[in-house]
Amino acid sequence: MNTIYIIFLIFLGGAVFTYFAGKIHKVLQDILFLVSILVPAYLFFANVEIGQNVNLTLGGISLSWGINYFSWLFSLIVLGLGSLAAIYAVGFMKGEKRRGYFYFNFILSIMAMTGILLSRDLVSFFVFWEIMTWSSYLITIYNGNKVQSIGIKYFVFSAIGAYAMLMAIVMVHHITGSFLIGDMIHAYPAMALSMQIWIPIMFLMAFGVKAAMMPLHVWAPGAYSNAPMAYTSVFSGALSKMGIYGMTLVLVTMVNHIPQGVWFREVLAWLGGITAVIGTLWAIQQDDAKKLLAYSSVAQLGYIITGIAIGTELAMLAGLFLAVMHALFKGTLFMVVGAIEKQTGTSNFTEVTGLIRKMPWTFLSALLAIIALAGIPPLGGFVGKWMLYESLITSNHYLLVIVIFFASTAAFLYCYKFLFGFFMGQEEKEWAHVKEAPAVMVLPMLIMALFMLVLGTFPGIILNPINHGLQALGYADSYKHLWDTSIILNSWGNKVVLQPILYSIAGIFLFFIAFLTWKGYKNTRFISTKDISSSGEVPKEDENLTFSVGFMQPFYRAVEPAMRRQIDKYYNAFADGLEATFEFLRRIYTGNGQTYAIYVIVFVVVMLLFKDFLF
Amino acid sequence: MMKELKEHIIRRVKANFTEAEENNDFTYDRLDFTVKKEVVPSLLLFLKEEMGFKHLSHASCVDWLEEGELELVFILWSPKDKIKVFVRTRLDRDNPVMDNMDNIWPQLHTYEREFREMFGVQFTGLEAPDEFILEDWQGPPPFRRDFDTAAYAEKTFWHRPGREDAQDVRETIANRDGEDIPDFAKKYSR
Amino acid sequence: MVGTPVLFIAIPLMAAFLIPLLGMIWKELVRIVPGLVLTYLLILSINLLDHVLAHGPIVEVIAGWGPPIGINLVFSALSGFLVVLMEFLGLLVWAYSYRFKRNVDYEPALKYFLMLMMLITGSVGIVLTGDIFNMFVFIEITSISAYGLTAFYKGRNSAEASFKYVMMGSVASTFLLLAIMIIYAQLGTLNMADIANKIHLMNPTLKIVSYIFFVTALGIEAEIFPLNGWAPDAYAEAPGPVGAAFAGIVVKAAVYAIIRYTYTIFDLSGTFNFLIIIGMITLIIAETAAIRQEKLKRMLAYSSIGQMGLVMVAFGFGTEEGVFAALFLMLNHAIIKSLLFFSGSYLTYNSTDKKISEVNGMSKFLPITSLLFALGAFAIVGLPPFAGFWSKLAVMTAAADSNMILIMALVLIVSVVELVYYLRVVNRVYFYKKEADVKPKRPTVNALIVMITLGAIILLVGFYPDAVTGLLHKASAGLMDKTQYIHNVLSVR
Amino acid sequence: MEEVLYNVLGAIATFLVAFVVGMTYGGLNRKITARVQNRKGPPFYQNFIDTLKLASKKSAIHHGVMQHFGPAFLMVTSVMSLLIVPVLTHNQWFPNLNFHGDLIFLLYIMVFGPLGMALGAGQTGNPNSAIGITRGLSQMVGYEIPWVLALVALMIQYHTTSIVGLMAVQAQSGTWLMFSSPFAFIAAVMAMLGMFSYSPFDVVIAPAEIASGPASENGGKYLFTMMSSGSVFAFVKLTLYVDLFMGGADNIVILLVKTFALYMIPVLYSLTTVRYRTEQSIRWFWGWPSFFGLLAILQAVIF
Amino acid sequence: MINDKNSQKIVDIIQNWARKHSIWVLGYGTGCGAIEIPPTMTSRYDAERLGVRGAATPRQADVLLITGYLTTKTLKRVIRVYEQMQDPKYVIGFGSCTINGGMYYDSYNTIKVLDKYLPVDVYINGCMPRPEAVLSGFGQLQKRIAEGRADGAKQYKENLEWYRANQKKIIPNWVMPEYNW
Repeated sequence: MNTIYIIFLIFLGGAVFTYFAGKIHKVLQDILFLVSILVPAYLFFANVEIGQNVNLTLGGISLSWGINYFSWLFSLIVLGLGSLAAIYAVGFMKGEKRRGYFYFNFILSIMAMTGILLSRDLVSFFVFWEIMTWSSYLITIYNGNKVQSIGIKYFVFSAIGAYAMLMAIVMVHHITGSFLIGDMIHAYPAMALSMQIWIPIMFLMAFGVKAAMMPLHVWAPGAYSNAPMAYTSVFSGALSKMGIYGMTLVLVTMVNHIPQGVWFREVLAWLGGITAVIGTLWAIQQDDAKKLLAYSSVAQLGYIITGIAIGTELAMLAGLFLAVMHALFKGTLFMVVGAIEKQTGTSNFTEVTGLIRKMPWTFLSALLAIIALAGIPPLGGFVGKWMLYESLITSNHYLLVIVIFFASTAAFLYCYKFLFGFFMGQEEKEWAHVKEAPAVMVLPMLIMALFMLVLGTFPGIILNPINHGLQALGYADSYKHLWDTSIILNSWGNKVVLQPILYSIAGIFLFFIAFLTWKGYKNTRFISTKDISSSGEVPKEDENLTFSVGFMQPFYRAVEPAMRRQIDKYYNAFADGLEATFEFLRRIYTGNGQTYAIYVIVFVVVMLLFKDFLF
Repeated sequence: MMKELKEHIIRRVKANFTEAEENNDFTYDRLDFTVKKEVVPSLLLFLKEEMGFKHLSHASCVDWLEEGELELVFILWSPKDKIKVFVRTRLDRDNPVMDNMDNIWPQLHTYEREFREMFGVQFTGLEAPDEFILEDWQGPPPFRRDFDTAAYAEKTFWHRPGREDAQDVRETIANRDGEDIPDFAKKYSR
Repeated sequence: MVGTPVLFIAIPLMAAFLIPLLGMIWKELVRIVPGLVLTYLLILSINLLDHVLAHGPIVEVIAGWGPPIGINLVFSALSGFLVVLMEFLGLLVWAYSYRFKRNVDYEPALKYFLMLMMLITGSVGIVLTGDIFNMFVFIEITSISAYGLTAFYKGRNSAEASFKYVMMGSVASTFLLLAIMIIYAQLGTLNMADIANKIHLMNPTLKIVSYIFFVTALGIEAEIFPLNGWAPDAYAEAPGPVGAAFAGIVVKAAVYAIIRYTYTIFDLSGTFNFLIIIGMITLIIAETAAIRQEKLKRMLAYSSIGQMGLVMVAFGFGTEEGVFAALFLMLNHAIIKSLLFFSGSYLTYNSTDKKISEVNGMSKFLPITSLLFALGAFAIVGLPPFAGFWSKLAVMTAAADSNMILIMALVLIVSVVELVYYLRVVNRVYFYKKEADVKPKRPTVNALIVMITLGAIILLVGFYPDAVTGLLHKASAGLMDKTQYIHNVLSVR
Repeated sequence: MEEVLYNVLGAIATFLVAFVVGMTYGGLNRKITARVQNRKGPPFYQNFIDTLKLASKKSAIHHGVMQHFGPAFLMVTSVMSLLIVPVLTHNQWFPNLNFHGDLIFLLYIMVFGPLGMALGAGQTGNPNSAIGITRGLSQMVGYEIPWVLALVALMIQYHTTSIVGLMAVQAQSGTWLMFSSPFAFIAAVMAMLGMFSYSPFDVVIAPAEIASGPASENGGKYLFTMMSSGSVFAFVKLTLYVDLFMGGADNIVILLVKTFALYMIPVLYSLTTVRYRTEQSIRWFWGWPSFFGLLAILQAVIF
Repeated sequence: MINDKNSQKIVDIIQNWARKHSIWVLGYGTGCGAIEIPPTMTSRYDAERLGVRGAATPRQADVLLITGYLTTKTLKRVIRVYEQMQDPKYVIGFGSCTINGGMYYDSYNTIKVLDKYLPVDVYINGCMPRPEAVLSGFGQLQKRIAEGRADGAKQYKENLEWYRANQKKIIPNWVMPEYNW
């Protein structure tokens, strides 16, 4: 009984038992839930060796499961973030209704993601892909009846993507005769040109939907912001990485080997850039934290797609490193919003203010996550961004580097808006009772924040597995000439040594903090944020002067003309057109017998008229 | 020409408000009407709507301490006929009550608030916070003539000594700093 | 337990004859006897199927006359599979409606079970017979009992629906009779194998005309596009279990008949493309109509018409894989659609006009039924761990192997449409507030058992499809080689 | 260990030089503005006195821990960028953390300050500081575009992303980058106007309107740290421009002359212009400066 | 060595020198004298050469100018602003209204003697002193700072109750937060 079977059994068994355990006892349900996620994660990392494959035949189709270095890297994200989010979910879900339903689908989606990474043949890849889609769909509509249209929109987009992939899989099967990914890759160069073009496009459609690429990103903000926060950290952190995983596979192993591959990668790079800009511009303007983070994760995925699409070694390192970092800081940020929503009941900036003194640990993890998201040096985000820019410049994508840089600079605006919205400004009497989120929720956040800090100085920890993964995909070993444990270089020989940077930043920072606090310590006194110098007036008790409505208004006024046209409008118009044609077709069934009889006669007459043409 | 116009106005007003006694002995374009306080709102409305006195140029309150009355004066001006009409009314000083007229002219609202704070005239139906210009004012309505400001100032504030006998303030300040008065200032000090 | 195919017809007819008499003795017998008969027939069919899978098809001659003259029954792998399916579904429909009619007094219950018996016997007969006239007789039996069952609720709508069905049914039988006359006039024989042998002697134009008449007649029964006007009304107005019986059994038999004519009897070249075109049109029109429905049963009706269109398309590929995919689709459709009909009828039990909006919030009151309905919806749409996925995959592989890219694309787009309207209903069941005036009715025990067995089968086939693929491969092989069929039938002498 | 000590001492020396030069430049700026306004103006060392007075303030108030982060982050930015930018070429007295000082890393360190300052200002709870922050960050996005266009053009043209590399190119080719890639220089200078946030772009600290924006609640020692870091940062920006476009300086006098010449551009421009609103300044930055930036890239790509 | 007597004196001298030459005036004109400040700051009289500059908020300011009559209403705000300023802070009273009530000596709502409510360092008399007088006032203030006698803040802190009592006599309902210094 190979460990892979055990892992899947624990997942499935755990899911079913957790669903029914709710009736017996709440705590038992939590324990079962944690067990059915942490044990497989441990088993996976403990004794699933690279290259040790399992083959089985199901319904006449031979399936093969196994792991290689590349998918091991992504399983790091999935199972790592998954288990942390599970611990967080236990805290988040205390006292919520329909917990069994949530836990069941949570475990199923984690299983599906591990399945995708384990599957070495297209059918099991597709099976797990679909299970991932509908289990995440079921969680997206967890929040009751006003979220249905968003859920169905998400499912329709993923279904279109998945069915495009199914077509590609089946066409590959027709050509190569087997479902194995390896065979597909070997047979790909020899395929007819039309096939060589169509199969990657269809695969990229499926992966583009999940990775929220420009034209297919419409579902992402709605789905990310309306799903319960405990799941959204996995949803946007790990689930979107499956799209990235697939995209890398298609781009690196297949598209690189054909001359037209350049066009694929160029288009994808630009799509990634445009997604980044659109995501950021829309994120700046949101007043609800969930919506803001949803748009921001669409933007971050844009960076990753650009990184992977560029295709040079440094770009791949950058893209995959950013993927790991995105899973970390987006996971943390969504957990932060979840914690605040649990404590205060709302996640809208205009309602919540001044939580810094009440939820200090949540603030600390939010601060570190924001610094990582903005790409500021001491934390890991900088390493990814730096490598991305260097790869863009050294591979002569000049205008794209400007687009990406504009998106990442504008990212500072919504980063600050997130921090200011929740934690700063004047305290509000209404939130005086708010306490720090329970430990079980704060712990995962802090672990991830700490990990980001470590990655900031020693990116080697993650770059090493990425390097192995790329070697598995056919890239040369870029160890010495692109990165060392704490040094990152670009192909023109410029390098940034991260360790001294961190130590000098920390040293200077601590020196000046000490100077500021020590100097005149006796006479420095703390006064509340209500007691401010607002032209002599004494602010009344219920008056709150925090500036939170229309926070980034000046920037929005500057970019407003660019944001008038929205791709949602076109999709809605298309959907209405479809609905109208369906209505017209339905009217064919008039409902009275005579017309049906006439239809029969007409049918026979038509058959007889065209009989020699038809038969 | 002005005379016929004034006659015409007096005739029209007398026709509607019999007990209004007019005072027409002004050579220039001015006309006074004195009426009882109940009639004032209807008279103002009549003048504004029918007689074309669109503009309320001023309203003031006069304190007739000796007669024990407060007088409200409304000055209306008609842009068409270019003539001013003063509508006067007398209120009892101890309990001055008048009904609110800010629906005729909105600016009357401010005037009424000022009269209420400064003269103590109570306007029935005027919804406005009591505090208008003076903050936390506990004393009697300050604009009344029987309110002795000097005494009040004396009571509430301190006065720098030496003001009465005109002792040179500059000396006291200079001594405080221990330097003599500059010669150009000597001729002013006593 | 030795037994011959003829028992499948003899025993039910005899039972149908005896039921009114037994009813005189003890009222309850009317409900019990059909169950006994159906279980016996199911066991018999399973035995015969094992026998056939081991030793090849059984051909039985009735009343001594040889094949070219006499009627013979062919119990091959394909027909065996269909018989087992029909008997099993018949048993489920009987079990489901055993107490379904509790409140209905004696006399209509007698009619109901009688007609149900006749319906099942007729469709089994269609599948087994090797003689085209005999098939005509069985089609008549099925459609007559179908008319009766549609009109079971005495209301105005069901009367109108069944009248429409009767009118269309009569048109169908006239065309069928015409086609049989042409064949008999030309070739002088009624036996399918014999006809298949001598078909090349026929005058080509008459051959095509007879084929067209056959397709029109059976098309009306099998609800292909222009001819299926009556179907949605019939399904909607018939009682729940009858709808499942229609979708599960009657349509299957009609589709089998069309396939038997196209594959074995006629040797016309363009029939396969014709099937694909007809199938695609039915699929597209039915699915687009389904999405706009407000009534649950009509929606399920249109969806089952659409699925049958997909089966026709799969048969239209003409390859062995295509047939396998089609049979797999038929199996899945039969199981899942009947589950949907059973649970659907309970979800909208007390609502007057069975509107979808009246299904809101039923999950709190009928947890198991709504869970099974959701399971059925997910399965029919073709989501992986459930049965529907494997059949969709098989259809897709077949389409790819006969490189019908456009067809595949259209089928997938339409299944997205199907996904939307099923999910809308499932969301309403789970996440909307219950309408005030609708009174939920808890399902009876036997109905629950039936639904749970169907759900279990879906999960079984979903997780371990090899259970059925072996049988289906043999059946599709059986259908493909025409000469083997003719040889078996004619050699029995 | 000796090399690290040497480095630290060198860093402190550079910091002092930067502080003194930055302060005098600030004083000269006030003197020049006064002179233009036909008044005598404060002595050039006025800034020193102001900072000394602020440092000697006896009492101070703070609204929370985060308020200390603001000035501290600003200081970190100026000192870190000071360490990165090579102040004097091949002169061991002013060594620094000059590991092929990569430009993109410098860009991010220069952005580190405003974001840190924003955190500090946010904590004070004063709406004026929050408004100031939004204006500051939006304007920063504005001037970053031409600045990055210029830098990318330089990087592409000379195939190096480090300041030392660019200085080597200038030393070796003899001509200043100012002349060999003029459009990049123009774009960079226009972006510099934004960085200094003098008159046309001083909507961020509009004293009358939002009570000196982000620093409205910072007095005494906090303001001291902010003023000194501001002056050091001004010096660093000037030396960076000198290194990039004017071939760096090998002794202090040439450095002062070049930096002062460059410093006159924002100062004199600020005398003649009136304050822009935020979106006007953003639109302005994405207008002509970005146009020149694109021209620079075009030039870099073609020639 | 640091905290013995004469080294402390040297530090004080340096600090006072710095405070003398860099006075930041709070931009809060309380009365009719505020119109005199712009002329003193601009080209003809140029107070900036003495190191006098405007400051936007009380947190950054050193000098609070009471430029003219002070009604009870404005007194409440002035006290609030004064308490927000940081420690070495000075008050300059402009014009005769702050000295002895000026022409409003008998008015019912203006303060007569500023000393009673705030520790005033320098008075500049005149019914709104011209810029020259204002400059001499600043000179006066600088001299006091240099000699270290401009300790209004310490004085305010020490006899806070006395000041508070006077202020509360004028301002009946007291809403200001406590000056918990």
